[in-house]
Amino acid sequence: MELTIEQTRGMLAAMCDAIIANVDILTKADQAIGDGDHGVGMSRGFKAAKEAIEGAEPATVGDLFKAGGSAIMATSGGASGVIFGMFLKAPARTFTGDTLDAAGYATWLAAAAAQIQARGKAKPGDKTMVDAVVPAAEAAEEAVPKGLLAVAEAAAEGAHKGKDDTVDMIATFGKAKALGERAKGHPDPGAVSTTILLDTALAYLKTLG
Amino acid sequence: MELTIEQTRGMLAAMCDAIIANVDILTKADQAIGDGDHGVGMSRGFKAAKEAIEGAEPATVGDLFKAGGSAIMATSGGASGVIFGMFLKAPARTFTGDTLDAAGYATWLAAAAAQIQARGKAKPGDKTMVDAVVPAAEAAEEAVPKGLLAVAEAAAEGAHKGKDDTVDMIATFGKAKALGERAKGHPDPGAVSTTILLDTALAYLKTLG
Amino acid sequence: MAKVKKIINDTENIVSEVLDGYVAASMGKLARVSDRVLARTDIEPGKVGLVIGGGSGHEPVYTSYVGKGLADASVAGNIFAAPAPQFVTAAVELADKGKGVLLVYGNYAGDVLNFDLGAEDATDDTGVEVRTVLVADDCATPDLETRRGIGGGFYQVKIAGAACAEAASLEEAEAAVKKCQANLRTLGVAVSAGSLPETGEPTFTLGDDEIEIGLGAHGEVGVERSKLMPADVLTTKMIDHLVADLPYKKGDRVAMLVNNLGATTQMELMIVTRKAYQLLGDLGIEIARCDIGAYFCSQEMAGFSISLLKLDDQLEHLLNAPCESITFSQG
Amino acid sequence: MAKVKKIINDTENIVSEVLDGYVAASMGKLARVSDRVLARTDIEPGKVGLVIGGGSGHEPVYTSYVGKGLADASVAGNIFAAPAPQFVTAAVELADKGKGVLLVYGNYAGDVLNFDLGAEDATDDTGVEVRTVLVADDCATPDLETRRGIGGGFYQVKIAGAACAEAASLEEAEAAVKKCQANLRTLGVAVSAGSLPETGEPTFTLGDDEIEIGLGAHGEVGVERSKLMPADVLTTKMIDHLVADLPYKKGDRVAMLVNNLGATTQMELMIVTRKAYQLLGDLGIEIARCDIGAYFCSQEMAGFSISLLKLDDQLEHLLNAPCESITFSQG
Ligand SMILES: Nc1ncnc2c1ncn2[C@@H]1O[C@H](COP(=O)(O)OP(=O)(O)O)[C@@H](O)[C@H]1O
Ligand SMILES: Nc1ncnc2c1ncn2[C@@H]1O[C@H](COP(=O)(O)OP(=O)(O)O)[C@@H](O)[C@H]1O
Ligand SMILES: [Mg+2]
Ligand SMILES: [Mg+2]
Ligand SMILES: [Mg+2]
Ligand SMILES: [Mg+2]
Repeated sequence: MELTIEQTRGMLAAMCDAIIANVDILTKADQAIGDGDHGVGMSRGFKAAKEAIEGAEPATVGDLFKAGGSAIMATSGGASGVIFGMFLKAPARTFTGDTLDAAGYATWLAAAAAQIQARGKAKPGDKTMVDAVVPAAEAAEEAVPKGLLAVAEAAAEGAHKGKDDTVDMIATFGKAKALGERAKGHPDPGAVSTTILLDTALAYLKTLG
Repeated sequence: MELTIEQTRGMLAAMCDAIIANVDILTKADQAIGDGDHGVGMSRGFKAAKEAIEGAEPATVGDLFKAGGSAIMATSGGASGVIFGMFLKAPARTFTGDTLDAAGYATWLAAAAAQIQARGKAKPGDKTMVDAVVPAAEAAEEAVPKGLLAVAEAAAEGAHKGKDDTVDMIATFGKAKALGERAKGHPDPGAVSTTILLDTALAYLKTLG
Repeated sequence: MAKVKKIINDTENIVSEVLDGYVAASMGKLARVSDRVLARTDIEPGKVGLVIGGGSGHEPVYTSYVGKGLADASVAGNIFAAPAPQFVTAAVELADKGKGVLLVYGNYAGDVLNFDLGAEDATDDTGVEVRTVLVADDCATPDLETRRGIGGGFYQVKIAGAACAEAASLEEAEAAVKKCQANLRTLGVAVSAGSLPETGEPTFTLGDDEIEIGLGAHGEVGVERSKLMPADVLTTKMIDHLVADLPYKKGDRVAMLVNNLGATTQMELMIVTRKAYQLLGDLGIEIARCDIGAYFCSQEMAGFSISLLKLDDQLEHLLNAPCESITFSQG
Repeated sequence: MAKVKKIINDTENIVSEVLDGYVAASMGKLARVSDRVLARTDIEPGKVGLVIGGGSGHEPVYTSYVGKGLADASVAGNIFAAPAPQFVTAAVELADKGKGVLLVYGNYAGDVLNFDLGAEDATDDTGVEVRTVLVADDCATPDLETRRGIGGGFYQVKIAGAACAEAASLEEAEAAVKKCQANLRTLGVAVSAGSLPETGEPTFTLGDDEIEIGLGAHGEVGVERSKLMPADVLTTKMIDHLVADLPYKKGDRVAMLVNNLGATTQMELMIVTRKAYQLLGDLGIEIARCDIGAYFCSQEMAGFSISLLKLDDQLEHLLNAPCESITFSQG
């Protein structure tokens, strides 16, 4: 199974819709351990991304990732604007074809994990979305031989496991840092967003049968 | 019946105690149509008055009225500091003897009503304590032939009637003025204070039998 | 309803501790005298004196505006209560450097009673000549004579400060401040209440979605209670009311004060300022100077007021004259 | 819990309307460019550029401090959210008058990410040299590297403004601001929460009798939650913590900023100021300058912060140098 440009557009648009629909969950997650604006910022960015993705005239799959990622980076603001902008934009340069396959999906997450860590300096264990995207990328990589749907399934599972692991972490980064022990018991908001995005991508792929 | 200097001191001290004990009622009355500080201001002033009255070494009855009135004026602040300071201080110059009789009690209220109106420019009907002190003074004047207790009784009754009349008045003076029709339904806080003072004076006289 | 939390010590000492704070921060330029008077230590000999004051709880007004080019002394009452007369007497006597003393304070029954008595005593004691110009800028109520003194009081104190610093005589200073008073209008709006520290209770209550236009500086009820509305609609209502009241006319030059009553954010004030510029611009009224911030508060009340002062050359000169104080200085 | 009432129009337009308010009130000295950048219209040719910025909702910081002797441009993010990189790029390119541009903003992950990206793009586009000095004055947390930028940011911006106006080179300006940063400590206390206008909800909750010492400028949890205590006890705790952190020593000259986080009254600030003077006086630390008021807010949060800046001749000169802006000017 591999996605056409139009199917990739559909998958990315569905991911945007999911963030917009879950704004309250993200707000609450950030109120618990941050400054309460993660929902507002993400939905602002992904609304812009959706418009950009729907309006794009892509020659390559990469053009769609770039359009979405750039829109988020330009409108979201906050830490998550750059981080989730990069989450989409990271693989854009390497996606020069007109299809997205299992290897491509894994490449996307590997590029995202690498570039986000390089730019943001958070490492696994710091209680950020890195804790969701790194295991997602690793699981995806391993599943490549099993095809696109399996890759997406492994990625979503990896993200969930990573997100769950953040619950018991002390934040060493970002606005939850001052919380110390008090940050325990809550998942990282950006990790929650990552699971929503990868769950939605998986669900979209499933609708293609 | 006439009061000695020491009995006058007792009467004035009891009046101070009554104001201090009723601070919450006065606060609520001023919250309804003013700025909520009548209770705080009156109790501050009458606490000082009580000290001054108890500490005074009076040669005349007037010295006690002066000590109490001056203390209120110097510590209360607000409109009521001057007004209730004058309420006690007004007759001081004329009280050159060492007793307070029926005519004296009536003179006190007449002097207070006259001087408060001269200084404060509020007239009966303006929804101030003038609406309590003027009928109190008039009723006291009429009762002089019947003796001190009757004078005090008439004064307290007059003050109550006047205070009740303020309920339906629109304020044309002070902080309730802007209320217009909305001031209706609430008595004037200063009129409430006046009834407390004259009720207490009467009660004290009754204890003398 | 829980008590409003306040960073204070004993409520009895609030006012004296506040005055001591000003003295500490003044680097020797201010002193607390007669318990409730904050006064300059370096009043110029031969100047016309300026004494301001009123109930506390409105800081910066009036206490903060003592300094060179502003008031010579301020008399501080208890929270929301006019100061007792003997403090006024002390302030007037201290501010008298031979040319008499101007009193400027808000038009409230309690203040008038106490300041009048205190000033009479000063005149009896020392023969000092005293004149009074009340702050009465609140155009929420129709009757000119009995209007309350609110946010515009800052402009009136600023102009009085410059006038008393420059004027040859008490009459000359008084005339300038009277002109300011005649040209000055303010309208306020309250969004939520401030509280009295002595009781910890809000001084009034508004519904969850209500605001009150024209509400007084102590929480006295205003002229119109309505639902929360967009900033632009509210600003338009307020500017319409203000402009019609004087009235301000096409070609007028004005100073505009957008005053924070306490807890309103500067974000909100800037949105209002933006709209006020548009509206006055459309009417051909020129804003020659604009001041935005907390100049006259009502404890932690949320809300703001807009003041307009019609300028002529003299008033503009006096408004822009240099001054120094803890909260307001200009070069 | 009812939504906090705000005088705004559409929440989507808050930031641009606020910037338009500053432009209107600036009498032509400021312009809004690239949507989210407020910039001087008369930047002196050949000066070292200064760009500041961060999430909105902290006004006056940072947006208000654009003007002669202060920043050349400020980049405004959404409420409590760092601005997107392209606005930073635009501001840097605009502020570059040939000597490079200094960036000064708070040490928050989101700000660092966006400012770095934006500055890199500007350098890629035009070759402009950019240096950054983060505001990281909050000594609530122990680790120096990762400290947050709070109230003392006002002093750092003031000093950066003067340094960039006077310095011969970017390096020289950077060195002065680094020294300021190294000498600056702030500790805050929150009494009640501010709210996000987009949600109308408070950004955190405190009990009816609770305060939180060291709480962050966006409501991030602080270091110690305790019961409300007398002002003098609280001030003593805070001054002790501050003095020990640098440490400030006997004989040091400092500037002190007593900063209103939003809804705290000046009455309270003066009580705190009075106590801080006593305590520092007892320690032999001289307060050479004191600023009291709302310089760095967190929407309508109630609470305050105290900042101490250890001065030397250069820092004192830069702090006292003249500047002009909508909310802060000195002659
Ligand atoms: N350096 C970083 N690397 C990766 N993710 C980060 C980093 N900093 C923050 N994040 C993510 O961003 C989320 C917070 O986003 P948001 O609330 O929108 O931004 P802000 O922290 O500026 O308010 C965190 O939950 C975390 O997952
Ligand atoms: N001019 C006046 N003449 C007589 N009584 C007055 C006058 N002004 C105010 N009062 C009385 O003072 C009372 C208010 O007192 P208080 O609340 O202590 O002062 P303030 O109005 O300064 O807050 C009013 O209820 C009224 O009875
Ligand atoms: Mg956040
Ligand atoms: Mg009252
Ligand atoms: Mg009062
Ligand atoms: Mg944020």
